[in-house]
Amino acid sequence: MRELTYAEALREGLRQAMTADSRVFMIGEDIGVYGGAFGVSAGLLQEFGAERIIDTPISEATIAGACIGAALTGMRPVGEIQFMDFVTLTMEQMVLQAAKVRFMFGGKASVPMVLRMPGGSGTGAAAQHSESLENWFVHVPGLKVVMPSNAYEAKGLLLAAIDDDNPVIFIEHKLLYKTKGDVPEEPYRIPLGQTRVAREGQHVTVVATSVMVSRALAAAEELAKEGIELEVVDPRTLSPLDDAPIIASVKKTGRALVVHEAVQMGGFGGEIVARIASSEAFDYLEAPVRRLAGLDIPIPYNRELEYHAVPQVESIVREARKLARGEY
Amino acid sequence: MRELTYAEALREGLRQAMTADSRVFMIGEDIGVYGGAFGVSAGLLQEFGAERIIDTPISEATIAGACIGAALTGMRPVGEIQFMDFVTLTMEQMVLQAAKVRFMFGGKASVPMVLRMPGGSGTGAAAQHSESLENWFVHVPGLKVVMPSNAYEAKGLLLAAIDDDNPVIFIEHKLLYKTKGDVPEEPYRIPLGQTRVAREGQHVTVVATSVMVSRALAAAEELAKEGIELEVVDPRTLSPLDDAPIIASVKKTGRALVVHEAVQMGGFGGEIVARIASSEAFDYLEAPVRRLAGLDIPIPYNRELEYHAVPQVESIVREARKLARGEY
Amino acid sequence: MVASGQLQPEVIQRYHEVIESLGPEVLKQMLQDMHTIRAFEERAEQLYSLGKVHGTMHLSIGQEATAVGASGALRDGDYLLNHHRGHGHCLSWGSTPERMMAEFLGREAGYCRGRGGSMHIADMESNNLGANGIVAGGVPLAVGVGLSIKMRKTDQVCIVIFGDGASNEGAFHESMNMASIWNLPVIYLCENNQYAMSMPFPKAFNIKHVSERAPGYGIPGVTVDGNDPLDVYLAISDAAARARRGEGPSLVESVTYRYKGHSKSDRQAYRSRDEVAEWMEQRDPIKRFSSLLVAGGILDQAGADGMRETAMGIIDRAVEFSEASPMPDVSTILEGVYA
Amino acid sequence: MVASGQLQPEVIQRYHEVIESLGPEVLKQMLQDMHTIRAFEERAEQLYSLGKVHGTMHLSIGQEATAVGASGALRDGDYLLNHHRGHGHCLSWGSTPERMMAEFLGREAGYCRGRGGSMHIADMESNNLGANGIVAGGVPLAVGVGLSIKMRKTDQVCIVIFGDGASNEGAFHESMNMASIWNLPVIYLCENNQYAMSMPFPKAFNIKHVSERAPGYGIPGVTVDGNDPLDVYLAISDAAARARRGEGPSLVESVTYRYKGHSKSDRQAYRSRDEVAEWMEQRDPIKRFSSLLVAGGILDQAGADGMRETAMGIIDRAVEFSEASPMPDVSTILEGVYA
Ligand SMILES: Cc1ncc(C[n+]2csc(CCOP(=O)(O)OP(=O)(O)O)c2C)c(N)n1
Ligand SMILES: Cc1ncc(C[n+]2csc(CCOP(=O)(O)OP(=O)(O)O)c2C)c(N)n1
Ligand SMILES: [Mg+2]
Ligand SMILES: [Mg+2]
Repeated sequence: MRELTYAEALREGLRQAMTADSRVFMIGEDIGVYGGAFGVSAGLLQEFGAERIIDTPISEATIAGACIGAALTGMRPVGEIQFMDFVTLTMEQMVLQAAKVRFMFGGKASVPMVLRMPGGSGTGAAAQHSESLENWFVHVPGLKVVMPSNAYEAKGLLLAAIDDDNPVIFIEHKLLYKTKGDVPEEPYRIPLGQTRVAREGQHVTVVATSVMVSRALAAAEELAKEGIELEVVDPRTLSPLDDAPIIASVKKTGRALVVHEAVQMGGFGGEIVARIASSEAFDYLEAPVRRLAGLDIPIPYNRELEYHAVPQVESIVREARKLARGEY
Repeated sequence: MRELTYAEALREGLRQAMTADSRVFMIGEDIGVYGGAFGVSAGLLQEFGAERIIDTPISEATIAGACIGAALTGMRPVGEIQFMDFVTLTMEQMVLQAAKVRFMFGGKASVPMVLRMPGGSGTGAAAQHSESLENWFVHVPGLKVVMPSNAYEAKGLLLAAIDDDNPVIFIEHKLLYKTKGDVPEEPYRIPLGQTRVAREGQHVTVVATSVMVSRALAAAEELAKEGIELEVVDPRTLSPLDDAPIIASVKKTGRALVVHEAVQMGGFGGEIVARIASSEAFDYLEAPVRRLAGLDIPIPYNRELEYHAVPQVESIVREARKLARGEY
Repeated sequence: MVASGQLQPEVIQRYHEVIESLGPEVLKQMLQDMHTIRAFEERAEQLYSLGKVHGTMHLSIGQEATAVGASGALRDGDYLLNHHRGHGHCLSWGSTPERMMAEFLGREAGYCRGRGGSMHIADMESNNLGANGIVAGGVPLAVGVGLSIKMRKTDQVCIVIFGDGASNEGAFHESMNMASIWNLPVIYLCENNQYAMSMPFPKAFNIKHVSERAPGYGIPGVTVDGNDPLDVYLAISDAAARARRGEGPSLVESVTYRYKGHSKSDRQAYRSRDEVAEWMEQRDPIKRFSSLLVAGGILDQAGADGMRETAMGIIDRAVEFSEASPMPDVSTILEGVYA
Repeated sequence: MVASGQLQPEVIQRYHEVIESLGPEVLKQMLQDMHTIRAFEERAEQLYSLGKVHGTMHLSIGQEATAVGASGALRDGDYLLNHHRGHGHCLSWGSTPERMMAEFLGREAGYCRGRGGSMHIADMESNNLGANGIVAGGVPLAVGVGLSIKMRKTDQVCIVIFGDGASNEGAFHESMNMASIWNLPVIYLCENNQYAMSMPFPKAFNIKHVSERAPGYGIPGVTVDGNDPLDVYLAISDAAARARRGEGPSLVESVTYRYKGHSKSDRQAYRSRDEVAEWMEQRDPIKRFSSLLVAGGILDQAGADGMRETAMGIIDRAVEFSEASPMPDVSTILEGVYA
């Protein structure tokens, strides 16, 4: 099959959605001539014109608001927040407006919008350009939260998100944009709310999100050499969360490690652990359920510090090995 | 001892802090003549003047920013956000500025500020005035998060928060403002980061926050009649989290129920469950660890729906009883 | 316009013209609507005291002229983004007192199935996109509605209503600028009722009129007498015409006054009784418009007096309807979060 | 001021006065500082290409006059809130090239112990409260700094620097209004370099000058030639004097131009080479100021030429220092989150 980068896969998804449906448009900072800070929309201005690829002033709250207003009145906007960090400026709009209006108005309004944004560290951009805030949105009923972990997932999940009649927070990862993978040319959808088992194994269940999926898979390769088989599970949509495959996996392995880049304290890992610990998998647990997550610090600029601030292949190997060997 | 309401206890704490230290001042919407939306600052304008009880325009982001700027330059501001919901407008300032500058500037800046706000439902104020967003802040290194559960706690924790050299998110509860309790007159501090065992019991550990502490205590009274003894644990500061007493309690009881008002999905309960599930208490668990939290919906206006949207004494009784009886 | 002091001859001329062009029936209906709004809110307040309505509410008593003048200048199909003090706007936009009151009483038959309450009346069918509990919360949405109109190439307009207090939120600034650079069909209507909760206008602004901010976005800004429905009508008509011509947004500031406390827990220590009394006596929008119509021979005194009763009757029926209609069933509590 | 077109005689007069009053040594130092800033950034760019500096950086090459003019007009003890394109401001505020460059290289000796990098240079000891990676992120803080000065009753002022793009963030609006109503000693300096990343000023604003927004807050707004350090100096001096007199904030817009791409990943498809060339040739701040000083007899050509070399020497030493200083130890990674 044809290989595309994650960024190209997203662009193809956007192009196909916009071609198929004139209600779909893009809005954000520097998405036109510049092509987006990470190049995702490169060329789309030329294809669709400035009316549908809308460059905005630097006003994130109103980018979100513009999406909400347009979605309420029949359009299907795709907003771009240049770095996930800046979504902090849109919290009122996304949480008190986008997520609430449907319920608050008695189930009669709908807000079919996607807000895309790149999260994560690893580019030396320091504390204000490296946030991983997905769990904030997971904590907000009314929003859906998607985190594609590779190029194939990116396109399929983006098309499904654009189809969805709810506000979807679509979190890309800076380090994935240039990674390649097989991507079918035709439009395809990966339904929101379906957890994927990315690798089967019988010793330890590793639940990983976004860039951590490939790190977990790399760790699994390593450990396979030692005879330890990881089962790597990727929720793909953090909300709604399809926990059945996670629970089934833990029932099989009896051991679970949850890996994410966001800081551990108050993070999404807690949700996963709590789902496991209150499920029927509880009785099958042979070891404590462990989390491996970002350190509880802002992301440092210095390369080596930045590297050590979040889980890497080695640390996943180390943690999973300990779990498998009963060292917890 | 003298009884005060929670609001009065807070006011006394504010008054004592302002009297003792000229660097302490208050800033927020309608905190002057109006006395604050919930009356916490009533009379303080008369006592301290408009220079130290500062009424602002409706500009939440800049209320937060004003606190940060003042704190960076030698003052000790106490900001008020009228309803916790509106803190959504300050996320960039609190998360990317207040929480980050110390680390990001190499440990040299400090931001000694307190941002007070009332959270929670129960007043018929509907979806945009009833948020419980504490876990967002727990997820941000650099911030501290405090949730006093009664009048005594309110004053002692507030004075400690004002003393603290870090930005502190201080979350009050609307339904507690009028509740009374014994409050010493002299200033006293409850150190941040010390979990409290609010009631001892040997059958089930209930970890509860804010208004849920008194509901858990009421549930404990109920269940005591049936011979089920709950141990009620109140973390008081969600971040930093003193988990040792929680783990010790679960080692004793073998059963844990985490109760909070915030919606369950992605909530603070996950953090508590994860702490328990990865600790030495794991080996002592006799039942799955359960969460009882707000339903995953916005808070409805209708009284009965609102009541059923969050944990109440009956539902705590029900859940704790099931846990105690091994029905999970 | 009237608020700016002396009446210029052209203004008087336009005023005469508008009276002519609207004709007696519309003018009478405007007055009737103002009565209905007031009666509705008075009854809501009463039901609140009786404990039948809970939560809080923000009454617009004294501000009825702005609601009636503004919606009178707009068409079916236009969009409304409303704010917390928005009962009048809903009613003049066409919401029924029945379903509004049912919402206040938390009933399934309410506009929001009892989930929203007084602060969140919305009616998607009439393009009433909802009142907002967040100060300036609806203001950024106006950009999206404007964009959507532009992309769908209709001649709709969007009116977004907010208070003087809301004009100091960052959202005001961002939205106004974006609508301006893209020439969006948006009318920004600021109801300047002199206070934002307890904050008096002069303490929150270093300018005389909110409309002075319009030039900073390169758009027209006017200040009108918000207690005169015709003055509001004229300004909104102008703004709508401009918007429909594709010339972009306008800012209209309507100067008015709220008689009641900010919400249900306000002791009003921030203003004097005299000040309130003066507005009620000298500038009450209903009294004034009533006198105008009587003086102009459009209405006789009996007709004027009867309107209050008509309004009360409408509201009686609304309350009856609401009290007879069922509460939501708890089993439906999870409904409506996701589409 | 100069940017506004023809020079009025009073303006020329003031210009002469400022040259007199600053005296040759200060004027020469200003030029030297501009050279040092440029050399610093050129070197930083080079180190970036060599992979020695990572992450991203925002160069202010072409904008040096604003930095030098602004800090020249302020005093020790005043506060600086800086933005992402802020290396020049740091240097002219007194930060050492050594510790700045060490920060760029991620060293423990850097201003932020290598935790912050190019975007976050801060130096609490000199009241440099830090550069900001968030557009308009520092703007709300200015209110707090202003309040703090007022409460501590000192005669300090706070200057907060941001770009044209930042002027469309809600924070601009809220902060400006609050500083105005409380008469805070804040100087809002908007560096209008014609672009916000790829967004040209005329597409993001429906006005000619950012300074046209000042009247909406009841404060003075001026537009100056940001490529002339003296024009900037004069405007900031006026604003500072006003602030110290307790008369409140001002908005100064300095019109300038960045020569380099927005950050390290910019292909600059949004502007023409000719446009860039024109600014570089016709309005380069260093060339212009250098000629002025030579023409005025304050400097001879050799002196002017030597400044570039002096600057390079300063930067050489800074790089040497930085490369010789140690990286942070990974064991210290958790330090500095909490006080
Ligand atoms: C973001 C936000 N801040 C504060 C509030 C609390 N609040 C509700 S209405 C109000 C005053 C609004 O004043 P204005 O905009 O002038 O409208 P008015 O109430 O006078 O009609 C305040 C402070 C809120 N609902 N939302
Ligand atoms: C809130 C926020 N939005 C977007 C960005 C990304 N960004 C960084 S600088 C910049 C352009 C800023 O333009 P301007 O304020 O004119 O400053 P300049 O870069 O031209 O000096 C953008 C969009 C950011 N850092 N923060
Ligand atoms: Mg008002
Ligand atoms: Mg710029």
